[in-house]
Amino acid sequence: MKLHEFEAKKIFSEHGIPVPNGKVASNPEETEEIAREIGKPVMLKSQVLVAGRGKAGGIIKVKNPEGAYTTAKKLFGMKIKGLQVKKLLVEEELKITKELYLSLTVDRSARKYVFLASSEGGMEIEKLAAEKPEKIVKVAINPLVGIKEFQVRKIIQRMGLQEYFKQVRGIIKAFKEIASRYDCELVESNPLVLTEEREIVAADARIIIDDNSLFRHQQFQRRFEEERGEMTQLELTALKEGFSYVDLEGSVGVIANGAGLTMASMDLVAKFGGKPANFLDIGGGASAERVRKAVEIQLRNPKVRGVLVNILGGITRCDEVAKGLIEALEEVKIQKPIIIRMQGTREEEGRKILKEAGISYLDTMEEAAKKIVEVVKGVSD
Amino acid sequence: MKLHEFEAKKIFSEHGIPVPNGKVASNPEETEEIAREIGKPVMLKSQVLVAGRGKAGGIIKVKNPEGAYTTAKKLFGMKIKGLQVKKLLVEEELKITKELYLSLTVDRSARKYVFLASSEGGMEIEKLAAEKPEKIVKVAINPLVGIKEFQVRKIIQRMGLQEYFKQVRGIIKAFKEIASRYDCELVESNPLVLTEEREIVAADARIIIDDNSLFRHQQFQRRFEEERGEMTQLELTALKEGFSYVDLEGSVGVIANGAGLTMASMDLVAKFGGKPANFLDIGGGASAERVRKAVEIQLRNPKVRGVLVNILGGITRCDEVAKGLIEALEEVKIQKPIIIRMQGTREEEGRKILKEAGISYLDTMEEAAKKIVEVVKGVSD
Amino acid sequence: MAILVDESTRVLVQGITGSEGRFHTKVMLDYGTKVVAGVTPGKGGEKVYGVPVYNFVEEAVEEHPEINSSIVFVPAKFAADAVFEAIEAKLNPIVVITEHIPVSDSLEFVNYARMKGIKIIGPNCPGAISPGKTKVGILPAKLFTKGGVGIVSRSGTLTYEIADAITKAKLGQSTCVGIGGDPIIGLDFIEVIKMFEKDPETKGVVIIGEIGGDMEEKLAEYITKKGVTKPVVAYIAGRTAPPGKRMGHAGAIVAMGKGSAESKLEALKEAGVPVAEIPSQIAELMKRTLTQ
Amino acid sequence: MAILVDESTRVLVQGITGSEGRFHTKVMLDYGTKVVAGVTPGKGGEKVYGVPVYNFVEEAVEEHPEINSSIVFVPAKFAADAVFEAIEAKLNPIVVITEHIPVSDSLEFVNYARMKGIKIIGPNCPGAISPGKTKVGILPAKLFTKGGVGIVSRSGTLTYEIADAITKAKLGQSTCVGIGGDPIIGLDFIEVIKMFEKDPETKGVVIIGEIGGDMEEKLAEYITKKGVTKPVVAYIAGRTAPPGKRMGHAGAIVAMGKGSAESKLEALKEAGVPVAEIPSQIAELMKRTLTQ
Repeated sequence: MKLHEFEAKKIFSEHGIPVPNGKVASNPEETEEIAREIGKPVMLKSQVLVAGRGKAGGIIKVKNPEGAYTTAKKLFGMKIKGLQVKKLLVEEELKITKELYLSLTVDRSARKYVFLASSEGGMEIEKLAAEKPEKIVKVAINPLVGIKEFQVRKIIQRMGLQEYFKQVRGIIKAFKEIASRYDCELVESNPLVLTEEREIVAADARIIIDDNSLFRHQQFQRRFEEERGEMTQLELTALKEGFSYVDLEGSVGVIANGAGLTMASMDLVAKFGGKPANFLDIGGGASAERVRKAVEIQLRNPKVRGVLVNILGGITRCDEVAKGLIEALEEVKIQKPIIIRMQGTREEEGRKILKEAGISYLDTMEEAAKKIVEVVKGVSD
Repeated sequence: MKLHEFEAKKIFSEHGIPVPNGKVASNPEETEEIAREIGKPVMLKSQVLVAGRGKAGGIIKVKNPEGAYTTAKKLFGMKIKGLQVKKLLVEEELKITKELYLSLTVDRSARKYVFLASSEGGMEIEKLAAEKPEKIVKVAINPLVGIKEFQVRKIIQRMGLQEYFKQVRGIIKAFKEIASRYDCELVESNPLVLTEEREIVAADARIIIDDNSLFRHQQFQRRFEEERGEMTQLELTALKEGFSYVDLEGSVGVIANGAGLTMASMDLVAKFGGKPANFLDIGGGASAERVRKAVEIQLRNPKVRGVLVNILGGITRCDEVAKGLIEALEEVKIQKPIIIRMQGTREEEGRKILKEAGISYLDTMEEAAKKIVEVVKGVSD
Repeated sequence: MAILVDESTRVLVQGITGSEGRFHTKVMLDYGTKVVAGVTPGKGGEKVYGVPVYNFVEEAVEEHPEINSSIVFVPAKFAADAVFEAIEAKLNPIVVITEHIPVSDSLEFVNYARMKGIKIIGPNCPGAISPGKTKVGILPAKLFTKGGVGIVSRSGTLTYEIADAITKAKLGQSTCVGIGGDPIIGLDFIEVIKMFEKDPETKGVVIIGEIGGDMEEKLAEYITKKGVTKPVVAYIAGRTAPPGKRMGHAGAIVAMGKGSAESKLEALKEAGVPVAEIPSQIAELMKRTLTQ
Repeated sequence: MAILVDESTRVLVQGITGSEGRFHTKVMLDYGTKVVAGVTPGKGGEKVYGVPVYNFVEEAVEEHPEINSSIVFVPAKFAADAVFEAIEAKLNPIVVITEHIPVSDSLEFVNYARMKGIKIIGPNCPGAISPGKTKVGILPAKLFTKGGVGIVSRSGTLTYEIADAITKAKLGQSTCVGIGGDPIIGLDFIEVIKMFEKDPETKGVVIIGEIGGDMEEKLAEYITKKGVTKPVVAYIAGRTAPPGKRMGHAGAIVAMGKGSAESKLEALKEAGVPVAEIPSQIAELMKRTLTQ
C-alpha cells in the first residue's frame, strides 16, 4: 500500500527526519491560507498515488498566496493519469545546494533489507542505476541483526556527507525504524537535499507498506480498503470478491485458477494475436458461487468481447466451475463468446454439466487461447 | 550491578508489570505516613543489597501505622550482613493464593537468554533446581530472534497459568523488554504471586545490570560509582584504582597479574596451609605507579600479615614491578613480609633493582606461596 | 533418491485442525505420505484422520522422534511463529503452504533457517512431491508419475499443467518442487538445481519462472559460470504483464525497473537454456533433449 | 597442521592505531605473523609499522584478498560493531582481545558468527599461538616452543605460566588458545578439544579452567560420553574463591549455585581427567602421560 507524500512526511517527521515546513490543503482557499502562513514562495504538490506527477504538471511553484489560490484552483480541477487531485501539499520552497538519494527496501535475492544511497538524487533510481551504477551504494542489512555502525559509516561516506555525519546517521536509523514499525517494502527520499542553511531535509518522501502486514496497522488497513490508489473500479470490485485481478488494455477476458496459470493464459492470448483485457485469478478450490461472480465481472465489462476460462482442477473441482459458469450465463444475459478449457478433478462431471447446457469445451489451454482469439477477432471484424 | 527492590519494582511497573501498592521510606516518620496512606497491614522491607534479608529479620509485617513506626525504628537501626538499612519499602500486604517463579537470565553454555519459570515460587531457585528440577521449565531465547509466541505458551503452560494467559504473557514480554533495554544479567520475580483477587503480581523483584554495559545507562552508572552494594571499603579503594579486587577472610595479601594467575596464587596459599586475605589483580602491563598503589593497599590493610607478589611478565615488565614495589615500601613504612616471584619480560633488570634494594625473590610461584605461608605463620605464632 | 522429500520423510502437519490442514492431511495420507503427527495450539489430544494432535512441536517430536519435516498450514498472522517452532525442533525441510505472510516475517524466519542449515520451501507454495515416494504439499498427485524430470517452479497450477504434459509424454518426474510465489522464499532456483544435479534419478530439469525479482537471471548467470551437466528447459509466465502490478503472487511484480519477462527470457537464452513459448512445448523440448 | 592459526593465516588488525593495537602489531610482526592490513575508521591511508590502514574491513579485504582472519583491539563500546564487520567480510577466525564488552553485545555477535560457521576466539582473551608458525594474539611468544601439547585456557597469564613449564619440560606446544574470561565466548573447551583431536601435531591437551559457568562440566560429560583418544590433563583456578564475587574475569563467578571449583574438579576426575593440584604439576603430568 502506497502512502501519500504528506502521510509519509508525517511519519518521517515523527521519527526525527527534517521535512520542509508545510501543510495539506483540500481546496484553493486553504491553499492560499497555508501559503500566507508560510510567508514565502511555496511548492504546490498534488497528492496522487502515481509516478511522474511532476512531469504531468502536478507540482508547481508559486510566488505568493494569490498565485497559490489561482494555481490550486487549476490543480484541484485536474486529473493526473486518471486520478482526481483531492489534496495538495503546500510546502516552503527549499534552497537546495545538493540533491541526494536514500532508500531502504527489500533485496529479494539476497533475502535482506537493503539501503540504496547515492550522492546524486532527484532522478529516478532506475535511471540512475542504469546510467551511473557506480554512483549507487548498496548495503544489505540482515533482518536478524539490524543495521550496524560500519554500515552507517559506509552509506554516509558514499553519499559524501561525512561533514553531516550525525544528521545523516539519524536519518538512516530512522529509515530502519520506520521500516520495522510499519512493515515497509520501501522507505525512500528522492531527493534528500542539502540546503543552503546546511541542513539535510527530505524534500520528497515515499513509503510503501506491505499489504500482507496491514493486519498490524489498522489505521492504514481501513484506508486501504476505502481507497486503493491506482486501482480502477473493476479492480476494486474484483478485489472485494477476493480475486486477484488486474485490468489490461485488450478485449479478451481471462479467467484461470492460480497466478502462474492465469499469467500463462494471458500470454497465450497475446501469443496467438489477441489482447488480454484483464487477469482474473479465481485462486484454488473456488466454489460455483465464486466462479459465477468471476464470469459476471467479465461479462459486465464492456471492454471484454470474449472470455477465456482455463481451469486445471487440483483442489478446484471442475463440476463446481461448470455450475458457476452456467449460473452466470443465465443471470447476466449478456451474450459474449466464452471458450472453456477444463481438466483435472471431477473433469467428467464438469464436462457433463456443460454438455447438458450446450456449452462446448476444449482439452488444452493452447487450443482454447487460439480459439478465443479467433472468435473475438470475428466479433470485432 | 544489583538494583534495589524498589528500583526494580519501579522499572517493572513502568513496563506494565503489576507490583504491590507501596512507597519507599527513609525514616520511621515516613514509614508511618505511608502505612497510613495504604490503610491496611503492610510489609516493611529493608532495602539492602544482600541475599537472605528476610531470614536475617529485614522483612517484617506490621498491622497498623503505629506498629510501622516502632518496627521501622528498629529496622533503621539495624545492619544486615554488615550493611546499614537506609531505606524501607513499605508495601500493602498481598493476599496470596499461589507463589510462582519467573526469571530471565543468560545461559552461558547455550549462549542464549533463558527464561526459567516454575509453578512453585518463594524458595531459592538454586534450592528448587536441586530438589525439584522437574518443576522448572527452561526456555532458551536466541538473542537474534527474540521470544516467540510458542515459547510464551510453553512457559505459561508449565507455570499452570493458562487461565491468566494474557496477563502472564504481558509479564513475560515485559521481562524481555526490560532485559534488552537495561542490558540485564537477571530479571527475576520470586515470588510472582497469584492473589485472592485473581491478579498476578510481582511480590518481589530483582534486576542485575551487566556492569560492562553501564556506559549505556548513565543514570545507574553514577549510582554504581557512588554506592557499590555489597562492597567493602577496601574493595572500593582498589576498584577506584582500577584493580580487580576481592576481600577474603585470611591474612595473606595476594597480588598477581591476570585473573587466572591471581586465583592460582590464592589457591596455592590455601594449598600450603595459609589463608588469602584478598585477591588483587593488577592486570596486564601495569606501570610502576600502579604496582606501588597495589602494594600500598596491601600494606595498609590491617588484616594483611604478609604479601605474596606473583608476576609473570608478558606485557607486564618486571623492572616496572620492581620499581613500584620499592617505592611502595619506602613510602608506606609499614613493615610486613613480602615474598616476590617475578619472571618474564625484563626479568633481569627487575631482579637487579630488587637485589640492589636488598629485596629477595623466588623463581616459582609454588616456592613463593609456600614461603609466604611459612613467614606469616611465623609472624602470627 | 529424489530430492528434498522421499520415502524416509516423516511429516508433522502444523495447523492440522484447520480446514486446509485437515483436508490435505487426508489427501497426503491417501497418497501414502507418512504423516506422523499434527500440531494446533489448544487442540492437543485430538485426532485428525487418526493422526495425533499436539499443542507444541516439541511435544510431537518427543513422542515421535522419527518426525523429520513439517508442512505449515497455519494462518498468515501466526505462520511465522509456527515456522520458528519447527526450526527450533530442527525439522528439515519445512514446507510453508500459507499465503499472505508479511515479508518482514518471512525475512526473519528464512534468514534464521538458512543460517541454521534448514531448508524452507515456500511460503505461498504448493510443496513438493516425489512421485511414488511421498508428497509433502497440496499438488494433485494423479497428474504426476515417477520418472526422470525434475521440476522447480514459482507457480502452482501452471506446474501441474506442465507436470501433466510431462506425465503424458511418458517422461515422469523425479521430484517436483513449488518454491513459492512470494518475494522472499526459502529456496531459490540455483539451490534446487544443485540438488537435482546431484540426484541420479533426475535426468533433466524444468524451470518454471515468472515475472518479479531476478531469480531467473541469477540462475542463468550460475549456469553460464558454473555449468550444469543435465539438460535444462524453462518457461516464464507473465510476458504480457504490465509493470507495477502484482499478478496474483505477491512476488510477481515488475518493480523499480526489475523483474520483467524479457530480462529473464534473454538471460536464460544467453545461458543456452531453451525457453518454451507456450507451456505445452516444455514436455516436447525435454523429450527431445533427453533423447538426443 | 596446528589448529585455528598457522602459516596460512593472514591477519587484519582492527583498532590498529590504538596503543594496544599498535604495540601488538609490532610484536606480531616481529614474531613473523603475516599482518597484512589494519582498520581504524577515519585513519585510512596511514601506516602502522609499514602495515596499511583502511577505514573499512571491506576496503582492506578488497585490497588484500589474502586476509583470512582478524584480531580485534577496538574499545569495548565499539568492539561489537567491529566484530560484525569482520563477520560480514567472512574472516575466520576472529580473535577478540577486547575486555569489558557488554554481554548483550557478545550474545549477538557470538550467535551470529556461530550460525555463519565463523569461529570467534574471545572476547577478553589473549588469542592464539602456534609456535614457530604464527601468533594472532598478545601471548608472550618467547615462553612458547614448537611441540606436541595443545593448550586451551580461559585465562591469560596463568596460561603463560603453564606453557612456560611445558616448554621447560621440552614438550612444547602445537597450538595454545586462550578462549577468554567472559561469560559469553565464541569457542568452548569441547569445540577446541575436537580440533586438537583431529590435529596430528597435537599429542596431548591441557585444559586450564576456572570458576564460573559449566564449561568444564560440559567437557567432562563430553569426554565420558564420546571419549577422547589423546591424553588430557587439567588445572582449575579459583578453589578458594567465595561465591557471588567476580574474580577478575567477568566470567569467573560462582552464581546461582553454579560454577564452583569443586563441581568442576569432581566432574573432570569422574571423567578420568587428571587434575593438577598446583600449576607446576601440569607439565609433569603431561610428560608422564605422553611417555606412558
